[in-house]
Amino acid sequence: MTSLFLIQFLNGVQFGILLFLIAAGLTLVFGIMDFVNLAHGVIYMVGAYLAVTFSQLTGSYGLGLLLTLPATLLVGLVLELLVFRKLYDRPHLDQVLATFGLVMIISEGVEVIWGSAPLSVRMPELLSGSVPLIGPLRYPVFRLVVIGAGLATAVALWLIITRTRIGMRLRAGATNRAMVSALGVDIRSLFTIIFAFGAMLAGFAGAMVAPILTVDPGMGESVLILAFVVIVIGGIGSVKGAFAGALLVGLVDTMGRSFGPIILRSFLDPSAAGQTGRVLAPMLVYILMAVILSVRPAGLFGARS
Amino acid sequence: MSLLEVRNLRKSYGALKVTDDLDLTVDEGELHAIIGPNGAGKTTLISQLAGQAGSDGGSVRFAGTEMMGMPMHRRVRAGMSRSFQITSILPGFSVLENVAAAVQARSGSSFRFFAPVSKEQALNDAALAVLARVGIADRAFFRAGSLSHGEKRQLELAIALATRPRLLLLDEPLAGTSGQEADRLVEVMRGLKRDVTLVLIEHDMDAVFALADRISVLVYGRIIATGRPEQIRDDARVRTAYLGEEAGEGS
Amino acid sequence: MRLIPNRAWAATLLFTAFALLPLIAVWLDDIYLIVIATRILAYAIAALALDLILGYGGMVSFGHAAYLGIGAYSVAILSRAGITDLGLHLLAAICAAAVFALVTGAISLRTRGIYFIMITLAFAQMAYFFFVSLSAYGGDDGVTLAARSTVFGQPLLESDTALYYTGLALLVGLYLLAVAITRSRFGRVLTGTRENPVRMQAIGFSPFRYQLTAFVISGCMASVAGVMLANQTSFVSPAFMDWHRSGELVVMVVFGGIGNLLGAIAGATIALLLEEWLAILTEHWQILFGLILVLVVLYSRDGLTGFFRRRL
Amino acid sequence: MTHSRKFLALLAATTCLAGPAVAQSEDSLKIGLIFTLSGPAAVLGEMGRDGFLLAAEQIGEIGGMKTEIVVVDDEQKPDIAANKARELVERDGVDIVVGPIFSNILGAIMKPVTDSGAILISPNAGTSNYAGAECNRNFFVTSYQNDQMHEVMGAYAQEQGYSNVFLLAPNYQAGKDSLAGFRNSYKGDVAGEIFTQLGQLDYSAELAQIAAMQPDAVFAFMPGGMGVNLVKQYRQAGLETIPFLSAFTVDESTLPAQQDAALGFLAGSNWAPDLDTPENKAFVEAYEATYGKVPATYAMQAFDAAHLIDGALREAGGTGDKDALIAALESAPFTSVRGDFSFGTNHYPIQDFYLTQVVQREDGKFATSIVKKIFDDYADNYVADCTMN
Repeated sequence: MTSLFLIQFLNGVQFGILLFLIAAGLTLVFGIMDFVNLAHGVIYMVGAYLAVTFSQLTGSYGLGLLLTLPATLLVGLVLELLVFRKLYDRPHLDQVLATFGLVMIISEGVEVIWGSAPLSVRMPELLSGSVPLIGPLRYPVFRLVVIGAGLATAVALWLIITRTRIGMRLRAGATNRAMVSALGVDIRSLFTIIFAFGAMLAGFAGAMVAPILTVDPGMGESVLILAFVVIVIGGIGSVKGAFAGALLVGLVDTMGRSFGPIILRSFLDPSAAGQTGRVLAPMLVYILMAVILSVRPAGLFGARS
Repeated sequence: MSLLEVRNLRKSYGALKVTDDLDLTVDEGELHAIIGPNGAGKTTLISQLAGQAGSDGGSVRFAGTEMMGMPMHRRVRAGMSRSFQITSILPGFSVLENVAAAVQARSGSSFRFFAPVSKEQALNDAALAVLARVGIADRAFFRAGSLSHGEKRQLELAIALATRPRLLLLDEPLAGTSGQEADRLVEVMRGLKRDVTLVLIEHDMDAVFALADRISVLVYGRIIATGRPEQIRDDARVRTAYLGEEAGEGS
Repeated sequence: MRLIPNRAWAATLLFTAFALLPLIAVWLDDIYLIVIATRILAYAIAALALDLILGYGGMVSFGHAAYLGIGAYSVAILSRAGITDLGLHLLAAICAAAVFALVTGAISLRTRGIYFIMITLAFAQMAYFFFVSLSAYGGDDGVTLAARSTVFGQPLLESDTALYYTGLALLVGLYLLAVAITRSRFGRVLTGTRENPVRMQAIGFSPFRYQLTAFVISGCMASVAGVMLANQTSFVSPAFMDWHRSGELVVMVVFGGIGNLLGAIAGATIALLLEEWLAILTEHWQILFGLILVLVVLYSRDGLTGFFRRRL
Repeated sequence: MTHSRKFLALLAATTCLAGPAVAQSEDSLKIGLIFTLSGPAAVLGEMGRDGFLLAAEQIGEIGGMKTEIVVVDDEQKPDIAANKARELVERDGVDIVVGPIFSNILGAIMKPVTDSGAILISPNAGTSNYAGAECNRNFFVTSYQNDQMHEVMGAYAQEQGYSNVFLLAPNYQAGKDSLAGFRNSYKGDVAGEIFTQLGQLDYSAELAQIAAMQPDAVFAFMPGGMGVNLVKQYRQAGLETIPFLSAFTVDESTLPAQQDAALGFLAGSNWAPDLDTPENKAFVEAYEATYGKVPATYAMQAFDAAHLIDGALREAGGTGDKDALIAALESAPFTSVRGDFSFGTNHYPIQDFYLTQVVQREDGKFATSIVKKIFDDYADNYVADCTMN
């Protein structure tokens, strides 16, 4: 039983790390530029598709991944210049409408370019094995790599934000955007950097997930909702909140699905436990968010109460 | 007879004591001014009394009933209203509607869904009367957002008056008003003294000494002196707190 | 408000156009137009309901499709229990929606901004997964309705035109109700709480009570749209309350121009007509539709009505 | 006076608008295809459409009649599908509607199509309710009754003597039907039965439980993207030593993405690209030549539907006599690519079922391959409850 718990924990952490990579860009963009970007999910999907194409072109997943980063950075830049730049001072609802339109354009565009069949990337040979954990249980090496890469990115992001000049500007922007621009910081370029950087992070998450999950036109949407749940639980604008929120959602979603029925069985008869477990499982993440928001209406680390 | 009794009122943001065990008594019918250097905690005090900001302790008794813990909207209904230092009006509404909304609050339930409120002449007339008293009746049908800063201060006062309070807490009503508008407001406040008790927070010393029956001096969250205007003017402690050290010894 | 004269004119124009539509459909010999138009009416009612709290109350509910689902399932559940009368279906839908709105609204209204958007989404997702688990009603496969609701025991609604005119009557009725509400004492306080909640407290109103009441009214109105939709497609499934549908409702209201009840109806109508016509043009119609949305936001301040108001 | 009479006529016309559109003229045939052509599952709808159009192109004039085919996308949304179906029968006046892929869409379009008198032929979704009590004279299925594919694997598991099988399916109606179908023919006990979230991406939680329990075999029903994820992660978790039995999880629509991760996995099916009949060879070659992809059951069953319509129309002499057409359809007057094929009294197919296995063909592509026949002329379990007309 404990081994099952350990594996579930690792899976939860891995799913959480993945969500963090997506949520980090989203919370920065939202926290600092007060910009609601529904299109963030499709950028994650575009990253996955680019990874598939580049891996096929170069014949190696590693190269494909590396090429995907600048490519999604470019996608972020283009979107920022064409659409987002004109919307910064518009109300949230206009931003929702515009980015909702972008989601339709990009999702359908992906289907036109790559077709609608699910694609996948061949796992790189040296990472495709699995590591013995306890007794018969094994854990895929690649997922450990994902956890490692995710943690490394989180630490790097934390260092950038707390130690570097650009990081200082990011934090200042998050607390008081008007003041930062008043102090002569070129707010426009700061926004562009944040946007492109956020897009690259989402693209990186997409590329990393390509070998594990299918790459199909619907992958952006389910992740988008979870990313918003994460940044809301963590508190808008706080990367620390996004990290905590992502791990929390990752663990609750994974552990809840497997241990929920087991816990329920202790006080319900098996069939009722199974049934309620099945009903509650998909709701867990949303129940979690509703509870947190009703207790802390601005999220755990709400920068803006 | 005292209308407002504030006893050991406390509030601190972390280690910073903003309101430090403050006592204050305001008698019915008087205009009680509160003066003090910037950062003395005047606006925080008003917010605490009005119920907008919470308090860490102490008691606020208004006309015999304890107000501590009561939300702002119920204190207003009890007759204790306030105006804002930073103008806080309904920009999208017309000037008349801003004031009519305040009149509506005290004239029966607002859970009425069918009769058009703009047709309720009683509300409009009462609102127009208050606007006239404050001197911006000619602006009644303009969008409140389009008024000048001074006019917005007059609207701020009109809205507070429209709640027909027994005690009115005025937070720097003259801030940013030009001479002519300021004089107008001072006259209005002088006229108010008859039928409402006023607590006036103001930097304009001429207005304070012209209007106040009694003055309290607030420094670092404490009332250091209370008395008639002339007593306060000659009080050494006030001068040191206000005019700095050398002025204190000089007299 | 000088707007009133031409808004009343615009409203009569729009509703007369809707009223004449069946005649035009026959004249064009394309009776299917009525089927599309009935669906438009249902979504127009839902958009109207949402705009009441979104445009006037400043509450961006991203879970309003839940009320569509509640309305639709009221029809399905009651019909299976043998109750087929339209009036009872509407009553049940409204009561169920009121309870759901009261409970979720009371919790959601503790939050602001994006947090309010997400918590309303969360409650709608919970309702969605609840109905997915209702295997008695086909789970997520949904359930076919044997027949449409009856009026005074008679299957009058079986004729598409009768259903259409019932829908139109409901839309006009709810529109007039919504206009009355926005202009009533309650409407003034609701709009005030959107503009400046602290000022409203400072004159003696507790915003929470008025926002929650508006939230419940809006939920009840939207459930009427659910009853219409169930009768229109004579099929009910959790897909009616998917979060995409809540997003589409928000898009329709913003597309039409928020804070303008006619705008919400126009937004829903034009959005759905675009979907129909663009789908005929190309299989990849979503690209064109997305493009139109982006362009409308970039080049017209407050949606379509803003666009038309400046041009007329 | 004339003016007002014209107006009254117009008014009268608007009040009694229900009822079928005017029937098509005798010699022309109109067919409506309704498939999911957008969103994540569009690949299945495209295969169905391509399979039907390939047959239509080969036949030329279906049933010897001038043929017009209208293709419509149901967007995998039931209420949109219901309206599009009405559009096909009322506005376009089609005689026969072919589709859909998904069970919830079938539920939405059944009433509008069959009530209007048109014939509905489903090349994929075959829910149990329309095979049993709610069977319908105007409704035919050229695929299978949903439970049958799972019963094939249940029978195989029983035959192999597995005593402890782990069951996995998504938490929706078809998922529950699938595990029920499996248990119809598998009588051993079950190590675990898990319903995962619809559209779930990550199965590490479930795979860990499988690894912990070490069952004799795993039976999974995970269509589309879910199947691709599960199979890849199953292989990555090193579980390929445990036999992987499935239905609708490893087929030609998901194998391009699963590739070698699915090698050797088993699936129950009514067909495989290498099924040894001349019609099947011709169909697979033509499909691969035209579309460059290996066809899956979705394409094959739509291909058969076109030939069914062709044969029945020739026998009934056109669409004029509805009863004759239905009788002709019931006799299944065509040679299916699957070999022997006939209809039960509930208009659901009676056909052979096979165990298939994933292999890599010489041209490098992955496909399922026939291992052995499990059921011969196998009918569904609901035909008894159907009291047609």
